[in-house]
Amino acid sequence: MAAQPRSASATPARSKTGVRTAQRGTTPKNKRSAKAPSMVDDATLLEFYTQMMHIRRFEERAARAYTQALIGGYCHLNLGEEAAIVGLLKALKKTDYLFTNYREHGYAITRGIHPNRVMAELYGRVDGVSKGWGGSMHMFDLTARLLGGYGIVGGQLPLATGAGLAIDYRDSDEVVMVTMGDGTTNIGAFHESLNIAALWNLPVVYVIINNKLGMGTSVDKSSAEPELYKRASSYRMASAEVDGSDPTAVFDATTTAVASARERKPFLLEVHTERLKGHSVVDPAKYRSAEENEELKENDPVLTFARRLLDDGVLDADTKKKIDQEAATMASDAAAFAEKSPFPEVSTLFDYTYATPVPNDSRRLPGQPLFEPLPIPTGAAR
Amino acid sequence: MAAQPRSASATPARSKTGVRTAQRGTTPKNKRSAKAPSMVDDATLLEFYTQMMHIRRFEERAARAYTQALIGGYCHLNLGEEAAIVGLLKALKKTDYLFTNYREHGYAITRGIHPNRVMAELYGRVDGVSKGWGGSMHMFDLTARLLGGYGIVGGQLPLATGAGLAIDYRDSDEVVMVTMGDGTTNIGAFHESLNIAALWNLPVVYVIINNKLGMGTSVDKSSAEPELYKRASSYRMASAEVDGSDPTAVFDATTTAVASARERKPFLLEVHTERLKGHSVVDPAKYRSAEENEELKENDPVLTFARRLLDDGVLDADTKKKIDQEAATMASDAAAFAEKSPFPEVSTLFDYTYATPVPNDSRRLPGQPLFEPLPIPTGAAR
Amino acid sequence: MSIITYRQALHDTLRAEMLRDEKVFAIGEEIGIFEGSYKITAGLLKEFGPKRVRDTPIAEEGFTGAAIGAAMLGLRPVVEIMTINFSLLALDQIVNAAAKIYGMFGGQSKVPMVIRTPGGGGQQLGATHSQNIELYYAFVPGLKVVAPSTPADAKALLLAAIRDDDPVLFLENLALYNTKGEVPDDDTPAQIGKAAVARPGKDLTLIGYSRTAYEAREVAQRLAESDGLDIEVIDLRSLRPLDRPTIVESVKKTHAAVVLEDDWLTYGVGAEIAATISDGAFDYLDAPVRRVAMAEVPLPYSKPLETAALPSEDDIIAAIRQTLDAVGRRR
Amino acid sequence: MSIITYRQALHDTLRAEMLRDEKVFAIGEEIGIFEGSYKITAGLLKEFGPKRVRDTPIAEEGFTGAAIGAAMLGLRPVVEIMTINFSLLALDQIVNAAAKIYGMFGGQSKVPMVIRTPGGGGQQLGATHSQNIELYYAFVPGLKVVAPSTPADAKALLLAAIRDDDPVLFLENLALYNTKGEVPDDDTPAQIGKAAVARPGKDLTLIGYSRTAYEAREVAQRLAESDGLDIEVIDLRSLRPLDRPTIVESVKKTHAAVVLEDDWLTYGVGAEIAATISDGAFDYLDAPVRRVAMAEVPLPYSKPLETAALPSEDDIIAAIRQTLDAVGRRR
Ligand SMILES: Cc1ncc(C[n+]2csc(CCOP(=O)(O)OP(=O)(O)O)c2C)c(N)n1
Ligand SMILES: Cc1ncc(C[n+]2csc(CCOP(=O)(O)OP(=O)(O)O)c2C)c(N)n1
Ligand SMILES: [Mg+2]
Ligand SMILES: [Mg+2]
Repeated sequence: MAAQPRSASATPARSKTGVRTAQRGTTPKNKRSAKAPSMVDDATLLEFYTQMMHIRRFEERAARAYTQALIGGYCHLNLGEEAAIVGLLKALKKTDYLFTNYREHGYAITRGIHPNRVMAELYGRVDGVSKGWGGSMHMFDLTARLLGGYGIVGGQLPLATGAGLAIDYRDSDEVVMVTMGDGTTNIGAFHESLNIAALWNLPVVYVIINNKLGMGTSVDKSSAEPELYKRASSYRMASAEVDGSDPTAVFDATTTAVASARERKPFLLEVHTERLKGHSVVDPAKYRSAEENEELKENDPVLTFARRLLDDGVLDADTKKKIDQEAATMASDAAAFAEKSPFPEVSTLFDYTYATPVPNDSRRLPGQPLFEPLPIPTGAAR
Repeated sequence: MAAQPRSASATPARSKTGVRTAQRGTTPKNKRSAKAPSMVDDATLLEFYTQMMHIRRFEERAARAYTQALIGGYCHLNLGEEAAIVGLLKALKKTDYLFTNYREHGYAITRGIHPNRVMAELYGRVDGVSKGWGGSMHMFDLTARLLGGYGIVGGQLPLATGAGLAIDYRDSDEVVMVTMGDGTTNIGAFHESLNIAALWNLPVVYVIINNKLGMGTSVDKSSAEPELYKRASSYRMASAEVDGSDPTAVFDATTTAVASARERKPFLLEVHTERLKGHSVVDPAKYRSAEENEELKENDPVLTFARRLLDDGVLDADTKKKIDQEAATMASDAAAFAEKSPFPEVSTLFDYTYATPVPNDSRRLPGQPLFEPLPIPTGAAR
Repeated sequence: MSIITYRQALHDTLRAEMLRDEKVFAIGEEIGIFEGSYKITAGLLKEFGPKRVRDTPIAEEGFTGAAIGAAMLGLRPVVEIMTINFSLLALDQIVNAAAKIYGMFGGQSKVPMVIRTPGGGGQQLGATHSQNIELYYAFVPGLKVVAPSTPADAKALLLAAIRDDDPVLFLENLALYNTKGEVPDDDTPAQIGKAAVARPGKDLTLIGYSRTAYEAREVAQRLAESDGLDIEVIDLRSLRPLDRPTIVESVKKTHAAVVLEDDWLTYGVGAEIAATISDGAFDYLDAPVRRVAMAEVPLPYSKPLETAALPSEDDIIAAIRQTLDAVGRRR
Repeated sequence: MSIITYRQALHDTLRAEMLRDEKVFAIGEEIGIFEGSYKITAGLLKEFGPKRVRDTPIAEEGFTGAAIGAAMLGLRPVVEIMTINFSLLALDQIVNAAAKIYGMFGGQSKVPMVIRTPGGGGQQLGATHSQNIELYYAFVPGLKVVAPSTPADAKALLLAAIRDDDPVLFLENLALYNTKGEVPDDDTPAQIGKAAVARPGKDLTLIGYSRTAYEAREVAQRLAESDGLDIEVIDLRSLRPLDRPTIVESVKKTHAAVVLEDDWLTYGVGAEIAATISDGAFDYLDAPVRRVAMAEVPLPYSKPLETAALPSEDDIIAAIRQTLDAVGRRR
């Protein structure tokens, strides 16, 4: 495997080709370009595996904490999407922006936010990445330029489009990446956002994580055009699809997409993944057959990628053991940290309604009266 | 010109071809199919001209009444869209359903609602098609199966989709036609509606009246894919575009579209028209150049079509005079009727909040207290 | 008469109405294969098939609007919006189409449909998933808004809503789905627009709807036992129309009122109840009407913060005691 | 100091702020080439170019959300939503993004933006285009909602809104655009969250905001001349936060209140005002707080029906007289 510097893969020329190809919307070409011999070196491959294993162990730990009632609310996991996440984020610069949805733990830690702070957020503690105010669905970190996970399906799309607008307004050269699920392509915000981005030439990469299901509803039952990346044609937007079980393929396709966006050509990238478990931790996924689940296990992207690296001699058993062990430690350390972190003080309840203090803001606890009881006025008092 | 029975033009075979053509989204083919020698007979051509002239005179009369403050609110006219309207509606059966937007007077009268009742609605009188409750933007008539003009851009699209759902639910064979403007293709409801209709194979024809402008914003400034009919591809929906200044071309294209919908293949039809005046009666359209306005005058579809019929010997000067005269009379009769029609009784103000009488409905006029003033109770009374 | 959960009552009633009337069908996200986020529609896809139980794309505006259009043609859709938070995306269709079509066209087209959706809070779902925005519907003429607090009312009001010829927003509540209660076997629909005196009393009127009406009954019972207080509980049941006479009559008798709501206090549903009482029972009221509501913040995820922001039983009891104090000081 | 229209004050202030701060830009439908449906942005496209004055597709949710995202990155968008009716399509972005982002992420991102939009009614625009739904915003913690009734406040509040670091819903009114008044030359922003005593008086407190505050001043003047009545007029100016102290202090002095609103009475903005007064001034109030509001119907197009459904000056005067009667009967 050619060990080429990653930067080289983002030359305008290459990306332009990618774009033109995609714009013709000819699937095979896109597929080929995505599957073309990758330019990532062995170190990067190991980095991918390490990050994937971190996501895997983190999510497994989160699931356990949830069943122990240490985590509340909804909890959506990235199990099965590890390869997609690491490939996507590797193609971004530190200065680029990321918007995601409620299925985001893996994005947060891969983007470089310390797992302790992500787990603490799940536990609702002050050391959480959103100080405990957001929880699983709402992680935000300015330094990592993760501008939020959002719980309303499609809600992140107009916001990311606007971030692209701000970048363009300032003539700076960051790129915005925003991820969404397959089911999200059927909501109005998808249409309005992509049209605006294409119309105004905004530096945004729209990523569809196609895990084939909404909650229990399959793509063909929700999207009249199930080849989702093709929907870019309604906006004359470049697009491509890629196998999300292969981090290098995802990285290559994303590199093309990001380069395109950086040249003010927004891009729609569809990443084919699998959701290994239920929609959220509480979903037993009864709607799936035993065979299906068997298949999923067999094609588990983390195991598959590990096998590949072992076969290619990029990874040896010892190193793998070390990495896996290190990932397990990361996860249990994160849980330990989270459990030790204190809950936010109730006295802070009214600190985040407004960024600018404002007179007459209602800072009333449910038990408090609107007006303190007064002495009954005497006739004179009137 | 071959005088063929209209029905022949709607054979499954022909429509299927039309659909397949469109589905490949190859513009020229669609254009050709739309421009193919029409199968309408001379009687129909005269009917088209007559209806077009009726719309023209009706709208001119409405504009005058508006400037005389006999009509209030917003008033959007169909001037320039006459050919499109008559071609579209001719392809519908009496039993088919029509949803439109706020630019609808021409649809109402062409669909067979008496012009008197349409004008009376504009005047806000009891004999109005919506009893004076709707006004210019909100015409509704059950017998004509005009299921409403709607003022919220895109609001009519989910409703029409649902009407298609009801038809499919009952296994009956009506078709729903819904019209929208070019600017309306950029709103979320467009995307959600077309996806649902295609997904569920609903008998709906979505018609884009592309008059090249929103209010003052041109298509290229609002739609990243300015060839609007191509947006059907995001839903694997059949589509076509047609020259809206030629009623026969519109009729032919619509016949194909309606036949497709009747076979549960929803269709997107783009009709290219011109808006001769401002967005609404009050808009001076300053954003248009004198040249533009000149051009518009020259290509006025009503005059162009009249010239064509005269040249082809379908229409002679006397007949034209008779038709024009008759249209002028229709318009002034409508105005006279409307002016004589009484206003609704204020006593009916609370009659249409609910279809089913309900206890405790608030039927309070602004001047009335919530509770009738009571005698001050004596201590005993307590 | 049988004792079942609020969830079961909804499921059984929806099923019975679908069996009774071909025109009734269910439509919404994940109600079929997934059997509903909160399982109200469990089993219905198997029994009625995809035409009567329609899974939709994630497109609240589109499928709610489609249900409105289907209702215009005479069907009787029962829409499920997964939680009331997501209904914001369908609000234009509900307010500008469903609520307007009958009046705006001069009474030519009815819109016989039901929109079922749960409110909630207290489940650590965070700021965007824990809102109680029934106010947005209760405010709109042309809509009817009902909010059952018991399994029996869940049945009686759902029957009424499905058989009503107007659009009805049917408010459910996540915290009530597992509550149990007696449900009569007969199919008598409730009368929309009527409140119920859930517990007669003379010392103070405690008013609630949906979850807070359940709370109100619990608290009244508890205070009867602990303090021998005789509290009258009013379950609004219908937010639009609002049964002002029942509310005012009660306060004319008790001379004091506390209103419970799960939304934000300022401009919340309770504001209208308090204003109504202060007007209609002006000369009978011996203390200000007290409102117990959420703290006015984006609801935090973290448990202690969320708990602090939501009204507790102790908050309600404190409000009642303080109100009775205030009454005492004026008598 | 100069006498200009409400429209002119908005235009001049927006222009001045765009000149003052590069980060301020205008975005909305038809605000550029078309110069705005109500011409507030007339001339700005020519002066500032398409980057600072951005015409959008018809996509309220999309461009409002985009403005929110741009504000997260530090720009200061001033969004125009053509009329408040259309804001329903952007409501999810405003309620679930703009109002939540600061709190939901623990105070990490500000959303400094303004959404300008006119309410109205009385223009025969029909049921879907004549609604006054400021309630939907005033109800939401995280949003600030201001509603100027004079050209001077239009300037002072728009200055405050644009310079505020929180999302501000700026309510305008179709009927006020052409009204004139004195506007100071200096650039002193108003303080959001403060009401104004627009006219001091002792006989009764008349409360309004936006158009109804204008009405209130007119009526007070007229009754001073005709009946020698001394009415105190309160212009709320800010619906969220709501300046309860100013309202309550006034009523403690006058012992009577009438609230004017252009929305529907039940659950409308006036309900909170009435509830607030009835609570905070409980022992001072000599008659029930009277609300004057729209009839609760989908507003008809036909002029006589529309006129009957909307509050008139006579309705207000009748309400004031009846309230003073009621006071008299209790003194
Ligand atoms: C507007 C809205 N509607 C419904 C929901 C409930 N919901 C949460 S996730 C989800 C499925 C989303 O599927 P997809 O877009 O494929 O993303 P995935 O969860 O598969 O990653 C739904 C319906 C929501 N959060 N927001
Ligand atoms: C949701 C919504 N946004 C804005 C408006 C205001 N508005 C009315 S018509 C119109 C332009 C529509 O353009 P197009 O779709 O091309 O239809 P046309 O008027 O040209 O026939 C706009 C922006 C509206 N009525 N509804
Ligand atoms: Mg999915
Ligand atoms: Mg147009």
